[in-house]
Amino acid sequence: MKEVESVVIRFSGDSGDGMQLTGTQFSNTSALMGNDISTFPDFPAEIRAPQGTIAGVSGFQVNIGATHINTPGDEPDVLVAMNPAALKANVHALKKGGTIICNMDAFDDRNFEKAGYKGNPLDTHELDAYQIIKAQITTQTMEALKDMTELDSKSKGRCKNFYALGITYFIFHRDLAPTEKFIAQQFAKKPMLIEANVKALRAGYNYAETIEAQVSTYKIPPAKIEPGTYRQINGNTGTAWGLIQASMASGRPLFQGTYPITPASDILHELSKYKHFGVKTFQAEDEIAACASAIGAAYGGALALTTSSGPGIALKGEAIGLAMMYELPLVVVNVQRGGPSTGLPTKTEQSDLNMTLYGRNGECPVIVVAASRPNDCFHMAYEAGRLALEHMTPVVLLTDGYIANGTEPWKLPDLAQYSKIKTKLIEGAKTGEDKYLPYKRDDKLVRTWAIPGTPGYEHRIGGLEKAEDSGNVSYDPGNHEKMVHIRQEKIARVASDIPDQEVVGDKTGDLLVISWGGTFGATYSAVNEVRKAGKKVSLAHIRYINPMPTNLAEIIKGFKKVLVCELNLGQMRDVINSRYHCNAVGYNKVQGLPFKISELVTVINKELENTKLQ
Amino acid sequence: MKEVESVVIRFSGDSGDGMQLTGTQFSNTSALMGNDISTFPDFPAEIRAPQGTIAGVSGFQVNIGATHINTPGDEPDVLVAMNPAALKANVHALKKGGTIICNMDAFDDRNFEKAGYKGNPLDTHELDAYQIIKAQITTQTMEALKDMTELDSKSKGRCKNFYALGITYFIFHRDLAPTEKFIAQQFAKKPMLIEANVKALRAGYNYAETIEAQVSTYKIPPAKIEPGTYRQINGNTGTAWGLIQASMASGRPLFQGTYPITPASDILHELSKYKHFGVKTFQAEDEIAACASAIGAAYGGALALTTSSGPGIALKGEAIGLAMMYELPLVVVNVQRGGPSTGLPTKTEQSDLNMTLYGRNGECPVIVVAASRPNDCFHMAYEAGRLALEHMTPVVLLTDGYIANGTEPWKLPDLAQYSKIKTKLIEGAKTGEDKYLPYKRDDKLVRTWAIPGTPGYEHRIGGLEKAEDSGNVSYDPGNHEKMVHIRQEKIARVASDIPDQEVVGDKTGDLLVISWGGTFGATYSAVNEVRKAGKKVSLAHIRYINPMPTNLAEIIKGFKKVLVCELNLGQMRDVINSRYHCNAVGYNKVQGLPFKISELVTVINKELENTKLQ
Amino acid sequence: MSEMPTYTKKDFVPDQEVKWCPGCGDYSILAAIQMVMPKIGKKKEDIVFVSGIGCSSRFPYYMATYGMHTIHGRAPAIATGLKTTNTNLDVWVITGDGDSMSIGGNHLIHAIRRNVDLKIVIFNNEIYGLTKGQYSPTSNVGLVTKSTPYGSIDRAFHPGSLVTGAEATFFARTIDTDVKHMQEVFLKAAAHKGTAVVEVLQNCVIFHDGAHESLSNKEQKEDTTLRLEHGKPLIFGKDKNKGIMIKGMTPEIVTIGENGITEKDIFVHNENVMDPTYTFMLSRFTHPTFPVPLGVFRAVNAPCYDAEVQKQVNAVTEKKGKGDMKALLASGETWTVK
Amino acid sequence: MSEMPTYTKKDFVPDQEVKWCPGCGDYSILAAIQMVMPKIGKKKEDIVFVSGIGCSSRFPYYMATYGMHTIHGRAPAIATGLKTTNTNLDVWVITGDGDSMSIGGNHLIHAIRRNVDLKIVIFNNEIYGLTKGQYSPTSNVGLVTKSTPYGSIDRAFHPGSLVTGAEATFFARTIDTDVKHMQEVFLKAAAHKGTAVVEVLQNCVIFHDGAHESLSNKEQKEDTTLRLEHGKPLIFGKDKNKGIMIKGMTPEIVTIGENGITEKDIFVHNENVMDPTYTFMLSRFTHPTFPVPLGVFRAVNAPCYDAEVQKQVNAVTEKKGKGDMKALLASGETWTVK
Ligand SMILES: Cc1ncc(C[n+]2csc(CCOP(=O)(O)OP(=O)(O)O)c2C)c(N)n1
Ligand SMILES: Cc1ncc(C[n+]2csc(CCOP(=O)(O)OP(=O)(O)O)c2C)c(N)n1
Ligand code: SF4
Ligand code: SF4
Ligand SMILES: [Mg+2]
Ligand SMILES: [Mg+2]
Repeated sequence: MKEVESVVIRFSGDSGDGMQLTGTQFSNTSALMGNDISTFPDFPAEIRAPQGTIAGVSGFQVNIGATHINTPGDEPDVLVAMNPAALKANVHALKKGGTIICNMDAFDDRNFEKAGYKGNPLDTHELDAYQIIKAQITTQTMEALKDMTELDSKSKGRCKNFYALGITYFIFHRDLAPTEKFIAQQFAKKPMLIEANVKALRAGYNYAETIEAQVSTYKIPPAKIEPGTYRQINGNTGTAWGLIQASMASGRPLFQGTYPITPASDILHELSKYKHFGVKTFQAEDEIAACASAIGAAYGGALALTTSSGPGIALKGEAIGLAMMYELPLVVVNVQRGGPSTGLPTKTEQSDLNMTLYGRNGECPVIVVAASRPNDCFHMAYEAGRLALEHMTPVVLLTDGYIANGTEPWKLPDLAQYSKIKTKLIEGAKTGEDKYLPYKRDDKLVRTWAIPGTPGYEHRIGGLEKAEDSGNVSYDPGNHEKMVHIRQEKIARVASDIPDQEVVGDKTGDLLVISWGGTFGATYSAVNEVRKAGKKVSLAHIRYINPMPTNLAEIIKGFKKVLVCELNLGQMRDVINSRYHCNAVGYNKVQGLPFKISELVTVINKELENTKLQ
Repeated sequence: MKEVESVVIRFSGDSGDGMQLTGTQFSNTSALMGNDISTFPDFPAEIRAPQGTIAGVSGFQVNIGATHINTPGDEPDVLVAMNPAALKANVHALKKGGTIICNMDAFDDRNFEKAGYKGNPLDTHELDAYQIIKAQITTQTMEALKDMTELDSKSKGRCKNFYALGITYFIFHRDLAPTEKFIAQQFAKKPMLIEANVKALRAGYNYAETIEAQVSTYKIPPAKIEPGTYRQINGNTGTAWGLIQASMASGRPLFQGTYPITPASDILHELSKYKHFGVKTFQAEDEIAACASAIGAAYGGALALTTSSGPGIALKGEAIGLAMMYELPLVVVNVQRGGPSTGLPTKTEQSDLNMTLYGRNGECPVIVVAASRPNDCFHMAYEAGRLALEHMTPVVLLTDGYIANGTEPWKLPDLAQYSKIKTKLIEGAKTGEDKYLPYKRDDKLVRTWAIPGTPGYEHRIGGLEKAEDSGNVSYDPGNHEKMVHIRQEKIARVASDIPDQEVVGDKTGDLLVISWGGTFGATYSAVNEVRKAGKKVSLAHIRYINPMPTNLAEIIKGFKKVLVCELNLGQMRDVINSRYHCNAVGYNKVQGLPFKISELVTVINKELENTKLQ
Repeated sequence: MSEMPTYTKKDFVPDQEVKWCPGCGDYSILAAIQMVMPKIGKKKEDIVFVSGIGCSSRFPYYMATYGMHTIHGRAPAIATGLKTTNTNLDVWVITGDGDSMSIGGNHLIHAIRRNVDLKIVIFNNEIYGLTKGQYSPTSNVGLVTKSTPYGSIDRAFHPGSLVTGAEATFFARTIDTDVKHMQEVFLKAAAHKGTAVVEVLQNCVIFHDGAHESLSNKEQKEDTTLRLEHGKPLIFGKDKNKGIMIKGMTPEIVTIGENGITEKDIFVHNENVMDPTYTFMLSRFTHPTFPVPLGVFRAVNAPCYDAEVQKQVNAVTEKKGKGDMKALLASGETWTVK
Repeated sequence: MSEMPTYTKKDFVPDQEVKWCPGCGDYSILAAIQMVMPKIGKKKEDIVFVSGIGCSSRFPYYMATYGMHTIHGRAPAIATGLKTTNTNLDVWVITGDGDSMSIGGNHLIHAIRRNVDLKIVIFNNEIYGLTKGQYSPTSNVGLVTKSTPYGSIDRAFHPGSLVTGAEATFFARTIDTDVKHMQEVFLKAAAHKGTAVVEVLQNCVIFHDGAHESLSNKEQKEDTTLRLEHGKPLIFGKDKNKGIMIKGMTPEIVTIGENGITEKDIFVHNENVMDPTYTFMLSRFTHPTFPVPLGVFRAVNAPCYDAEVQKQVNAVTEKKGKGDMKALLASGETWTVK
């Protein structure tokens, strides 16, 4: 458990780069903030090893956590690499999916050579498994101090370790005060150096804030590892690839209409690389146009996709309503972040569930699914594409900043399992004299999809209420009621096309923990841990949110109590209560941070106690 | 009861205008559509009275309804007036708040004189109590037939009664087919006249559809009439005036940022008249700008208002979230119409409740209130303004097309009861050296309101998460959780500042009917009717939706069963169930039409039966 | 590909009843477009009409092609997605002055900036028709409407200036009372590769009757309008003796035959000048100071967004080969667990 | 009203730490505005800075005035509501190229159309800074960014053309490397009654370093930029011997002293021409074909929306007397029940 609750950071650079001091500051600050820590300084063997070489690399590793930390950690999550040698010396120890903060100023040919690199390692594929934050640590430090004309540039350059430290302070929200105090004491006799180092520290901190730097320290829930070929994947990449696969499996080209926003932009960055998969990405003027363009693409026969995060999704409500009314396939991905309003753009949260279910005018049901972990994003994105295409409806896929940026090993899927999406596309020219009825439905209440270019199927669609079958505008009261029910029932019937709800643990018991989305790692680990103590607790982690699997009702009945754990104020809890009348209680956290297993273990045990007492 | 379930229409014009035929068609069609009808033709006394005079007015009154209609009705709800004489002859019989469809082409000086009017009665105040639909029936008919070059213009002019009939057919969604069949038979020998009359009929129908013509046949629930001075009022006017009064009572100028949309535009039309009340209306480029401008106005010290209907409200979600985060006063009025998407713009519905409660990213609570009838809009709009200003938060006021256009008598309020809104405004320059803390709160968790122009209180606000008290940007996890809870609790505490939930009937019993918004007339009448039969049913009509009155929990506990009646698929029912765990059932109708009392009586009796059986 | 059928107007008339007010200018625009369709060399199934919300936006229901009646203001964005998905389609956007320049302003200027190959027809009646008569961004200052009982105070957009400022490659203006001129203009718009914006001066008989009266009535129209013809001098007037001269940067109305001015002195209209300054100048001609230009202001070539996107797709595919998911999955570092 | 205090720059510097990347062009813009504030004759409490979202939009936090950091793209609309509510305020909108011309395009052009008395400062770094480097509507075609790995294909807006097409009464351009010029321009913007749009060419050192390098480096800048001065001829160049002549409608670069050309032949800059065609022409001058104009392109008078609204309120109040709710309630038909 200790690995899951902790994060391991390694500061690494040339022996002159001040890494020991930097690491010590990080450790002390963390200790002051109440963390348990364990550190491992590791100096170069030679006293004066040549600058820029591997021999000259000096490192300091620190493991911080909320609970008992016993070791400095095996694999660092984050590596600060002040030069290529530091990278080369440490990258193999780094956890797959970890983050590397590179000082780009030192990444030049001379240093590549000294470190034994053939060229720039960042330009090759060898670092694909990691997240890279590129920072011009040296020049930015110099720039930050340029007004201090009395200070020589060598002294300025020496401040760069504090700039690097500042970046990590923002990412792990460390308090700046202890380090500033330390600097003041350290340089008490050289006030100029106090100013310079504090400035550098803050500049690094602000830089990270400005560029909305994010590091996901996604932890892998323990599990037995199945045989197979593996790779690292983060959630946003998985989402992108899953949708490409849905495009392949359906024969429908992927069109993404989007507008950049943290933490969803990487889906655009990723998809824009795959033009040879027939993918067209459109960076629209705003989120409304992004969603609107996707709707146009859907009418034109594409697998249409629009991606965003909270504030951007809020803008798409009207357009999603139109897609629902059209009954066109549309995948909407919401990579959730801390809200409300602009909120905490770089932090994770699950507070957009209500908006996803209800954020449109009128009775406007859509399918909602949620990915549970980084390596589930491929699958759930494919599912979103499949359900949209097979059921001719908008589907919202919920992920979050934590799993979107988080990386974990992923067993490469058997693509044969992801190869058959049967769309409702009408192919070939129309024969026969009867009028095409675009809103005639099959037994799942799904209509057909005739796209422009198909002779004889010319038809018009709109957002006004439609007459059954023909889709012509209709103001008839009875027809309206019927259509509202049809659209509702159509989504309800999707339940027959999704897998049953899985239960971790027994099908009956004292307490059912319900979770959804990116919290799976934590809830799964916590439930398993309590189960090991012999308690009658099980987990239902919901991936299909609307409709929910039909067997969920039965599962809920099998437990004395239901506890819904989520990173909001209880949105899923309310949904469960209104659907299943089960008096579920919630465990909620809204800090922009993922759950810790330990807190969940505590709350589960507490709820089990309560259940007994009743 | 029969009046409430029926509508009375009077067709009236010159004896040559074909009113008898028109009325008969309307009656026959209605009968064919399954309505019960009662008619009253009323010819001019003289066989050839002078054209355009009162003596020459020919009328035909029809009373249609779903249940037993015994009389042609006392007071017409709708008057079709083909000329000023027809207006003059019938306007006094017309129900207050009724609708007049005027043929503007006949409203000229010559006809005013003939009818005995001094000038154009539409330009005076004498018709203030009615809704007027102005239509150029004659010229529009001529224009519709202009391609029929073989037909002489006298024959064309004769078709105008069918144009008028077409307008009423759209409004009351009558089937065109029977009348077209009649026309075909009637003019079997003159195919040209068939074509002409059918064209005129459809042109009128389409005209009404095009201009989104609406007639509210709002029925007044029976009640004993209190002494006082009364006037007619419709909901949109009441809303406008209520907000002006909130502006007067708070000393804050009213600013409306809006964008036209049916059925909310009339609030803009109304408010734009009252510049001498200091009201500023801003017709923005779109709904986002409308809401945004209101937020700017709120920061500037105005009582800020934005008004719209479903599709427009869907666009405002992000901006409302910002206002919530700022904690600035903002009144949002949603005049609900038929959804989803563009839906049924002229029809009524209650399907935006979910969007109102949940349609924003993140945890984003706002106050929600709903008006129950046309003459309640003034009060609830004032309340919305009061709560926004006293609690520094967005407040959404829900009305709907039915009560917005519907008219009823309103006892003029005692303005002393509407005169004291205590804002959180800071007045006068700052003294003292301490820093102004814009997010420091009182015991209701409400912050102060320092507006630009106030020396010494200069401060900046934003949509990122804020540090407690200071409002500075904060990424601190603990602070975020605290702020999310504070904002939630702040809205929860509004419960102490709203009236208790009223109950119609006993405080305990077998069945509690819950309704909200514009359905009050019907649910009130139905519950009273069932109570008269001695049944243990009561009504809780909710006007304060978020937060709900604190005593509602207790009320719900007092009943064996809860039935939520609403014009959607069960949105309030779900809210009630998730909040009160009471297994409420719903009676739902989504036809774009209001409830009928009779249907509610039936369902209430059925639920009472069920309750007994259990 | 199958052969191009020969169409007549009728092929584009669906079985739907047209629901505008009798006398509405929209009827003649509909007729003109239905008449032009057979001449644009496109198969019916490859034509799509996309509109927003408004009276004018009912248009797609009245064309027997594919069509989308969408939401208020978003038609250019929806059409962009459609056209980018299938570059073979002929996509027409039908919109009102409110739909295109009020709520839809951003999408309009961005479609134009990208030069997406769309034909955008703006029905400019200087009023909100469908919502029963509020002023629009093209209404003149002082207009009394439902929402401006004391007269409007917002200055009006010049649609030609707005779109030229947004990098338009094609702009034309025509009027609902002249079906022949409309047809000519629509035909030229159809032939243009890129965003072709056509402003149609349209009369709303119900809420703003006579807004363009001075440009359409027989008495005045020769004097109040200026017919633009490529390569011809800017001459107008009942007697064809008035013309536009440009002095410095300033256009001036002159009379041919007076003060020694001959036809040769009159500025010659050229649709194809790359620099849009001339287009912009024409867009400032308003009644009554200047004759209002009708016809094609500007038609220049530039790459189209939709075609360029397709080109990139083709180029990358050619270079890298058709995408292979299996290979993608296996790219970068992988390892095997046994 | 109390007297106007004398301010220094310091009065406008709050206790907040400035959080842009070291070397970012935003710093010098901030300094220039803080230096200009004491000179605009407004009390500190009557000044409000309103921004959207983006690096640039952090600006209000760094001014010791009232301020609003709002949502992406909506600042002009929010500022319109604020200014219309209290016409006495001096309202500055701070925005980026993405914030103002991508998501906020519609609000920008409508604020300009209405001529709301706002000072709109656009920080144009031709990139999305805050979201880590995607291309923007002002990025040049071909730019490789995170979202355009194969180069962007959208054509760029010319901000000057866009705003001129939207009826701008004031447009100016300046550059972050010239603090003195910025101050001059901001001062003129502050003095303008109506929407004053100032484009500041700003360098993003992190994601688009050197975007405006050719206009700021000492070697080139005399030749690549053109300093606009009211009443002075359009002369530029290291040797002050190059100038702009306008032939027909076409501007041309000429050399003074060659081919008999003297200073008198050079077009004289006039900010105050009502016809915006000249402004528009200047807005098309781009590097390297033409020198890029810096300074005030246009400054003309027109009624301001906010002031006109207030005027209508005053006029109606004068005519009808201050509104009386009791009278309003009793207007029209009433009856009494006893
Ligand atoms: C989001 C949204 N806002 C507002 C409306 C109401 N609305 C419908 S059409 C329209 C304006 C119509 O004006 P214009 O575009 O000029 O078209 P016209 O009717 O004049 O042809 C408005 C405001 C709507 N349907 N949706
Ligand atoms: C509704 C919404 N969409 C998208 C974003 C993400 N976002 C923030 S700033 C920005 C663009 C910034 O570019 P620009 O306006 O040029 O400002 P700069 O950072 O370059 O100064 C974007 C896309 C957001 N915060 N909100
Ligand atoms: S309201 Fe005006 S624009 Fe609309 S259909 Fe009627 S005449 Fe045409
Ligand atoms: S990312 Fe660019 S624009 Fe943003 S603060 Fe850094 S340098 Fe400035
Ligand atoms: Mg219009
Ligand atoms: Mg930018």
